[in-house]
Amino acid sequence: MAEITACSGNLTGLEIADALSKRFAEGIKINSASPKRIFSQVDKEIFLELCKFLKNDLLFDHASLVSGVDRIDRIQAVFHITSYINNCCLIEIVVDLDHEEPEIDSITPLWEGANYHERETYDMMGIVFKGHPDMRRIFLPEDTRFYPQRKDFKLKEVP
Amino acid sequence: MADMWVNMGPQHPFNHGLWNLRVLMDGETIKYAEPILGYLHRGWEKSMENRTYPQIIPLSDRLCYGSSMSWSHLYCMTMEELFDVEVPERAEYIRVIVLELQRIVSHLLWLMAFGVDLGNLTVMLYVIREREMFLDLLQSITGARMTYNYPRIGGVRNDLPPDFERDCIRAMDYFQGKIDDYEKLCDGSKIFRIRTEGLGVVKPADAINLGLTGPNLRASSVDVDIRRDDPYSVYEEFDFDVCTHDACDTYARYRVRMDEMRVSCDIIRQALEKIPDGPVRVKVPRNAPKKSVVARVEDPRGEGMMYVVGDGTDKPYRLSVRSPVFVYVSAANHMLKGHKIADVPSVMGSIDMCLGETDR
Amino acid sequence: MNDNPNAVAMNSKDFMKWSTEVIDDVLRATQAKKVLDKLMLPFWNWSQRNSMYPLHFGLACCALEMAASSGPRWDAERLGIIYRSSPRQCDVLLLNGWISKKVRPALRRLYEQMPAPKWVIAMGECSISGGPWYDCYNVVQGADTFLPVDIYIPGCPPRPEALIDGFLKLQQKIKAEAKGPFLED
Amino acid sequence: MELYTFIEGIVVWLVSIVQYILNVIGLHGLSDWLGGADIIRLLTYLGQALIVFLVGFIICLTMIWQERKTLGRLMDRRGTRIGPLGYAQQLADGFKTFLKEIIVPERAWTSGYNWALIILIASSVILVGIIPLSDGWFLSNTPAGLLLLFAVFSLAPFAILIGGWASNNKYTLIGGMRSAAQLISYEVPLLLSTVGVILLAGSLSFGDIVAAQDKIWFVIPQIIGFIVFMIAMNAEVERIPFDLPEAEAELVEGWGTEYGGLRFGLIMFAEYLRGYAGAAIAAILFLGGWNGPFLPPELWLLIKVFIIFFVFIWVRGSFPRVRTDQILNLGWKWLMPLAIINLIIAVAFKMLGWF
Repeated sequence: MAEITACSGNLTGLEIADALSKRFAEGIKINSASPKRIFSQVDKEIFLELCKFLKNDLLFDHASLVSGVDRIDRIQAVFHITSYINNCCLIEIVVDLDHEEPEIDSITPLWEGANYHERETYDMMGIVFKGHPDMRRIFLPEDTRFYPQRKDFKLKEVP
Repeated sequence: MADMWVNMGPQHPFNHGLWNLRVLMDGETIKYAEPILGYLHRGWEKSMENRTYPQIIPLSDRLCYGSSMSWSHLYCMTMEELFDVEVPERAEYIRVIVLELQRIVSHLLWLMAFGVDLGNLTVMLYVIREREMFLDLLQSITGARMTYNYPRIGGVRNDLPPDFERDCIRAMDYFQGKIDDYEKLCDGSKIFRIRTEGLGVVKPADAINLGLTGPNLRASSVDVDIRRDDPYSVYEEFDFDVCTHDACDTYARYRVRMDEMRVSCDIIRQALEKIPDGPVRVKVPRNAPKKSVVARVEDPRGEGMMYVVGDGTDKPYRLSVRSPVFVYVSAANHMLKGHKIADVPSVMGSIDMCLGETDR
Repeated sequence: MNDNPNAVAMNSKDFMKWSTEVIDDVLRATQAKKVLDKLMLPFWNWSQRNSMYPLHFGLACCALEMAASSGPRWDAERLGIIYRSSPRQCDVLLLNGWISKKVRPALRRLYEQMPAPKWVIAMGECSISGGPWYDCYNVVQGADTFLPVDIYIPGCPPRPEALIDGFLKLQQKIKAEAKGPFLED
Repeated sequence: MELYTFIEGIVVWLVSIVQYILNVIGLHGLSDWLGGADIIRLLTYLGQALIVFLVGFIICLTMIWQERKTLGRLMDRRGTRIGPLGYAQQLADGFKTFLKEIIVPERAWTSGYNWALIILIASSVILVGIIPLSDGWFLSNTPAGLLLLFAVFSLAPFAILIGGWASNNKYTLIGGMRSAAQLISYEVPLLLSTVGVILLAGSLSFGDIVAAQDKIWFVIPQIIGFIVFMIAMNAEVERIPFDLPEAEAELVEGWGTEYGGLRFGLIMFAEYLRGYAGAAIAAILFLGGWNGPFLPPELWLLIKVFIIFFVFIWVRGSFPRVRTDQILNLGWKWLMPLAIINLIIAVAFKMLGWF
């Protein structure tokens, strides 16, 4: 018999969204919530605290994806975190960052699985994750000057 | 012997794909392992921003060449969520059939590589033989051997060929006997057991924390399957087991995959029984709405995920991919530390590497 | 060296040099090299044709077709295509997949490590011309930008039949080139 | 007919022709010198060496062919098909290597790199000279033939270690170290398992050992010894599952990674020569050597050799490779005690007077 079984917890996405908005009244904006999905927008200041709350109290145990989106005027860091125990619920956390110096707290100390995703996001988008153990480029060579995923980096035009 | 760094790659027979494992060794014991990626990096996500939505489907096949179908299906599924279209039921059933066929092919590919890693070429050649059979089946549906370009946004490209059900059932019957053969060749051999048991142990809590997913997570005694827990397509219609194993080692990962092939055969049989009639494709608009969606599937290798931002044009604003193997690579040090260098192929082979989706 | 070489009074290096030169002179003067080449050429050529060892090296998608081609259905070993892992022991560098800028120096080095009569096969669109990644910032647009490619096998990915056909084409090419045992003359 | 007398006849005939010509010219002194017993013996030995080596060469090629075809069939393929029944593949492989460029790695220790190979090839070729194909077909029939053979056999780890170290490559270094550890630790059970046979036969000479198996093959009283011998010999000739020094999955090509071209061809050849030697010793010690009805004795030995080699190939086709520590465990903890038990059995048989 398996030691850990998914969906053995009792919280659904709606309850989790409630708990989050109760705990972080100011900084979080829940865009939509369903039993399996929560979409939220979070302030940069409370982000790390929110992640700790997610991990310790709401049993979110798996960092699925860390990525970034270049919105021209700002850069968004996007985190997808799953709770296997609680209904396999997936929460999307979008954090707006400054375009010139995008910096955010790393979640690698909480979820080891985010390690390479954060390195990749740094490599591709230039978002610096504070507290990451090994913040280096992962795909491109160390001396690359550009961040390819940013919108100001244009691919060559082919007719 | 003093400590020394050994570069296992980029050209090394053990890395199926193209990556470099830098290993710090004390004699033959590994003290530290550092994966170096990026040898297959081609900027997939960036160049997709230059393509229209339908153009991306064949390219998403090339994400992971071991299981092309599941990636193009994931892409189409994400897009259906973005465009908010309903897929006809027959198309969903066909998708389940081809996905499970692809899962078998992918696991066979893994077993083939694993056989080479352990030094047993016979396993590899037997597995190639049966893999051809499934490739023929997929070829009869899609016309291609590896990169299928088959799912479409809002359905699938074409219906099943005539007599497909008969061929498929016949192949399943034949193949289930062959799985027993593989087990005789592998489990039955004492050397295979001592080469796999007790290696690369990842405890359940560690496994979740390290971000392992899919068969590797289930082999670490965690009962998770996105097909069951977060159902997509028509997977809630089927009754299937989620294979887990308690040993948490290389052997467990081998066992889980072997069992999953049987389960996949089972799902295909059910799908062939239940498949309804009807159309297989609907029309979708050309331009996407301004919103972002996320979808995830149970890829043969683990949790595949795509995050798409649409901006109202016919090209995606941002397309981000979660590749399961990318995360497994980061667990290399955890798995390899303290083992011998001879265990590197055995352990890294057991997690099913596919570098196309890792480097993107 | 002395004007009048005397084999007894020379040290070993000088002797080797002197004797090689003498033998070379004799061979050249008597046209023996050409005669030997002509006589033995079919045989050497046959052996080169029928024993092409490709490097066991997979880049991307086409590597799976490479594996399939050595499987029971196609069985490339029939034609003497046996995969070796060390570049020192190979004759054919099989490029199967896209070539990123990070792997290009490694590939060039692999090519340099192979001993002299060596051939390069570009398999699949990506290594022929960059293929679907025509606009990517990190993909080399074709293997022939940095390696002398002998055979191109188009396809994305080519089927195993096409790979074997490519090897047969390479056999024809080796036959046409027809280099004898004294390769440089 | 003995090989020596056969060759001697040919040599005497050839020498007499030359003598006749010399006499016609008038070089009577040279002609007499040529006809002397010493010269005849020398020429006979040279001719014999040539013949034995050629036969060994052909056997070796046949073994490579046998391995390719059998392995192909075990893996549900056809194997090589160049030439009649695929036999010419080995020739193509071999002669191709003559044309390859000779590369010595820039920072390798050149003399070590070259000498290691020479030692390996030489020791392997000497093996062919020592092994008799019958009581007439041999180069040297020393009373301690078996001892000499094992002494030459155990030279290889030395060469491999030096070659691995001299190549200046980490994989070759690890391969060389592995090879040394493995071959030295398997030497002991290998020799211990043969001691039983030597006791029963009461001699170290091949002829006596085979003659002692006239009534019953030693495989029956010495079954444990036979099993130990086969496993240890499989390890000694470095074949899967014990091919750690050239473990492809982890060490690229092991200690031979940096050897290319002709050197690589010679290494392959030496490996199969050692494989032939291993199979031949097993046949001589345990399977009655060249004893057998109807067919000539040489053929009988070869049949047995190929059967034993088939078992080696079969094992190669069915097992994965073991790990370094496991192989040493197996050698010291299992094969050693088994070999000693086998020795005790042999002593018991001898004391009971059954042999």
